[in-house]
Amino acid sequence: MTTPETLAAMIPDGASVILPKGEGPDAPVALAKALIRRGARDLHLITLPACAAPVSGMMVDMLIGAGCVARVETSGVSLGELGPAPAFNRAVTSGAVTVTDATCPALYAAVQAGGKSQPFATLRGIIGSDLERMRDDWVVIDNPFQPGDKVVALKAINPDVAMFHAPMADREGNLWIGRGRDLLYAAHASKVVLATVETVVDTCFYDDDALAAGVLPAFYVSAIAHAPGASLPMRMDATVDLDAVRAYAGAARSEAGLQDWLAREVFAARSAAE
Amino acid sequence: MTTPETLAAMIPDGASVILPKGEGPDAPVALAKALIRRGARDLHLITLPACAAPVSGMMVDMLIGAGCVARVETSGVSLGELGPAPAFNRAVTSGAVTVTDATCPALYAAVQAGGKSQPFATLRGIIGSDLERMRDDWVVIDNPFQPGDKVVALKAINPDVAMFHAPMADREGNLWIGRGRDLLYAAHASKVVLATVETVVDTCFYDDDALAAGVLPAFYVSAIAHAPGASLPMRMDATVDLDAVRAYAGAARSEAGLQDWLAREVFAARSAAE
Amino acid sequence: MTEIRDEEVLATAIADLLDGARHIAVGMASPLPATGALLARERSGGAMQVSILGNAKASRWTNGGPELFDLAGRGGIDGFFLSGGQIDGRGNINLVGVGDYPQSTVRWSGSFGSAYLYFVVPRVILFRWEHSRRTLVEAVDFVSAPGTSEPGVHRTGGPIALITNLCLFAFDRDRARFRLQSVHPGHTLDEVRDNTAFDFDLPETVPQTPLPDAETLRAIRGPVAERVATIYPVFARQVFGAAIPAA
Amino acid sequence: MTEIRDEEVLATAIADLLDGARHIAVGMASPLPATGALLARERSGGAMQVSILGNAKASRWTNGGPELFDLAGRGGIDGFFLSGGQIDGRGNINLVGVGDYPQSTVRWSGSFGSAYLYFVVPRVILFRWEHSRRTLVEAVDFVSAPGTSEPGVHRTGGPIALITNLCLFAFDRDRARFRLQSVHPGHTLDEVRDNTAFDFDLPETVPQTPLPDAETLRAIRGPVAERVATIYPVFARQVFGAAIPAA
Repeated sequence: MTTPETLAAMIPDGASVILPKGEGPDAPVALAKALIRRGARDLHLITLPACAAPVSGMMVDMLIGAGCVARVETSGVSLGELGPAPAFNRAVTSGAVTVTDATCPALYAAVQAGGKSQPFATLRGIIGSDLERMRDDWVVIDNPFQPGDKVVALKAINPDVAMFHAPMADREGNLWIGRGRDLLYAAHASKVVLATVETVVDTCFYDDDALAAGVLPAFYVSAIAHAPGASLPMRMDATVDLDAVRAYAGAARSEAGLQDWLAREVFAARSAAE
Repeated sequence: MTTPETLAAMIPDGASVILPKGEGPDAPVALAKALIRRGARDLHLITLPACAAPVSGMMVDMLIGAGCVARVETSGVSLGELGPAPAFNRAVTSGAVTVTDATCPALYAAVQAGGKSQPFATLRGIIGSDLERMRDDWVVIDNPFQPGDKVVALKAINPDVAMFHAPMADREGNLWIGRGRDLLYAAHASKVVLATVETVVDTCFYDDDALAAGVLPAFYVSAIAHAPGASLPMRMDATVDLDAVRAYAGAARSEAGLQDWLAREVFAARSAAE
Repeated sequence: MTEIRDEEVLATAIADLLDGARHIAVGMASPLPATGALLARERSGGAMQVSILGNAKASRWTNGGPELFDLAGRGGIDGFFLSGGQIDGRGNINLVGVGDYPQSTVRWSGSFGSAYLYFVVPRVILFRWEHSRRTLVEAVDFVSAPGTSEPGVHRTGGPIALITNLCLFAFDRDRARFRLQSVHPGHTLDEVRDNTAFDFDLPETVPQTPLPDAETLRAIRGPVAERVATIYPVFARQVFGAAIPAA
Repeated sequence: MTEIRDEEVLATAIADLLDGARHIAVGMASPLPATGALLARERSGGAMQVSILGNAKASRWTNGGPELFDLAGRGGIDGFFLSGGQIDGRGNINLVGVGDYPQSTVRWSGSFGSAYLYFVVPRVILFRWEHSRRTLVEAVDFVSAPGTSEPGVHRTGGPIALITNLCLFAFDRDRARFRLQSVHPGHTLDEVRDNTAFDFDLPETVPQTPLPDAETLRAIRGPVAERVATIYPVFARQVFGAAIPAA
């Protein structure tokens, strides 16, 4: 067990980092803040498949606003019901960040192919969209069993790092993720897997058949930080402190406001806690 | 909720039927016996990926011995530690049953492609084996992102029927399968999903986050029979009455012995129970 | 009976379009489509499955995010809703941005699952509340997902209708064109014409979008409102007001 | 110290071959390979992961049967064991049958995961107790999995050794040939020659397979035997006898 700061130090500049979609309390907000504090640069974010919930979108947006990000591969970034992600939209329209637009099932398929170490996945759909026209890592091929039947081959994705927040770790370092199996797909595909956890229990999940079904085994996990509240402003019951996200959204509407917010909520908050 | 007999009536002659590997108590033995009693013919069995545990192997073997099977696609059929599957081996060497030899990850990949409704899956390995040479539903293609890099394309598998035994159903017809996720892959790929269950509970699995992680949702399941002991001679704690399997293996060494066994253990046993 | 609200008319139109479906999925933050889908479910006597994405309690997935797409690919999702920052007369939708991609002048959040679900879900309902020449354009700036496909492209799904705050269009897949089906109460054909930048077909007479009958209203304001309130409490209080107990 | 059993010699040889591995998988019904792997784990101070397939309690998979293969494909499984009804001098294995496929005169159970794991697991140990001209053949009748591959075929794994009741062979991938590495105590080079139908390389002098040292024996008969007994009770009682409490 370690701290978010130590996890952040394990993510080099330029790394590709896959992030969960944040429908449940899996967005690693505290770790993102530690990355900002350590001054990470040129990250290539991959959202699995989108960060378009208020908290996951805010996490991506603050990383972009802090200048940590060179590229985002995504099916969608927004603050969900609270509207657009201000720094993301600014950075994309200015060209400061390159966006590689995807569609959800293509990201899932490419990450699942990565987890299987197959060179590519195939997918129906997509053909005739501008998404397909813009990418050279998606190509249309023939179904070898039915010539003339077109299918899209998607190059596999193997991120350098998967990072997320999980509800529990046990004494052996297994993570309980429940129905949140996107975390498992991200972990299977990634070279390094870093997790913050809400709780650490002194048992072994495999001793309980019900818990065992929702486990990501320890041998996939590179390092764990026990960091309660690391997905805030999303709470562990999946409710969100929307006022905190609204405060971020308001501040982030201007570049100056965003920098103030980072100084206050990321840099000063940490100093105060120390 | 219905009975194994009713489930067996839902499986037409000639159907392709996918079976679980039986490492846990998931082999639908009672349903296989009901199929034998209804005189099923020309079934195309697909093992996911093998039936090579004592009970799952015995189940496949008795279906073959009873003349229900035309074809078996498999990575392995045996009685596990109790040795070869007698009727399977006889039927294959005589040509009475056609065997389509596979390898475990290829069956998984093809069934997972079926569950995703993609036309084919790709897999490394296999190239240069006689398995690959013997099959026209596996073809070697080029990785479109690296010409000269060969990969095997495997035609997707969508069985007509998935059948298995599960520990529990809830009042909404959701099945709890725990870590037995092969059942989920089989169900996702199949047109009809038939399950016997050990227990029926009057709750909803989704009300408990731990249980929810191990559920196959009701909307994949066509029909359920409440049939305690339907995976015997494997018990729900995954122990096996090996004497029962040994008795089968001994009888099945000869065609006559096998027919006696079927008369006694499949046909008469049912009449006695009625 | 109190005055019938626009939302109730639209939910009824949506439910009509979903009649007979087995499984409907509704995207995140789509309270009005969800209301329509839950009304259709109520009418089915609960037989219809409605999966609200992004809400663990209102969905039954146990195989992660891919499961929706896998099931849809197999024909297991009968209905879905899509929207667009721009929608054009050929049914193409744009969820990415305005201007020259990738450096759009206006950027939206992204294409989400549209480039797949539009191909494989038989009844996709396009839902765009704001009916204007800015949203209903002649040709989208970026095709997140095309309305129709060339022969040889696997396509078992696509748009069946477009619902706005003014009217309901039906989509003709063979001709890749919208046809005005009805205008909502309180609005006119001229309004629709003035605010639509694409060309569309017209019936000889343009009917009004039907009002929900008494039974439908009872369902909407009763069990449907109650269910909607557990998922979209703010929306529910806005639309159904005092009928909904505070959370 | 009591007499050293053949199984203990072989388990030690196996553990030596697995030294430094992170994750070993052992197939179903393989008690002796499992003993060797668990000895290697004991020597690693528990750092090595050993997954016994077909035994839910001795494995940690949570993504079903594909997970082993997925992990192996990524280089995450360092060692595995394969056998064969026939094994030939080029390292090809046959798990399918004798004679003209598909109508074999003798049929075995099938190829299981061999046609994949042989390609991607760096240290595959071939284990075949019966050392005879029937099992170690010149050329297999059916290639379940080839010992080596042509250039252009993705191959990060393959055989490193073949262990029988008589001896230990090392496999030379570049030359696709076995080389005799040692003969087990109580057996001779002539015995090996007489019972092997394929040609193999010989060192100038053929050493005896080393006996386990005292520390290794203590590990085997202590914690390893205890763990083996929970998975293979019959085998454990046979080999370790009274040391193992009845289940």
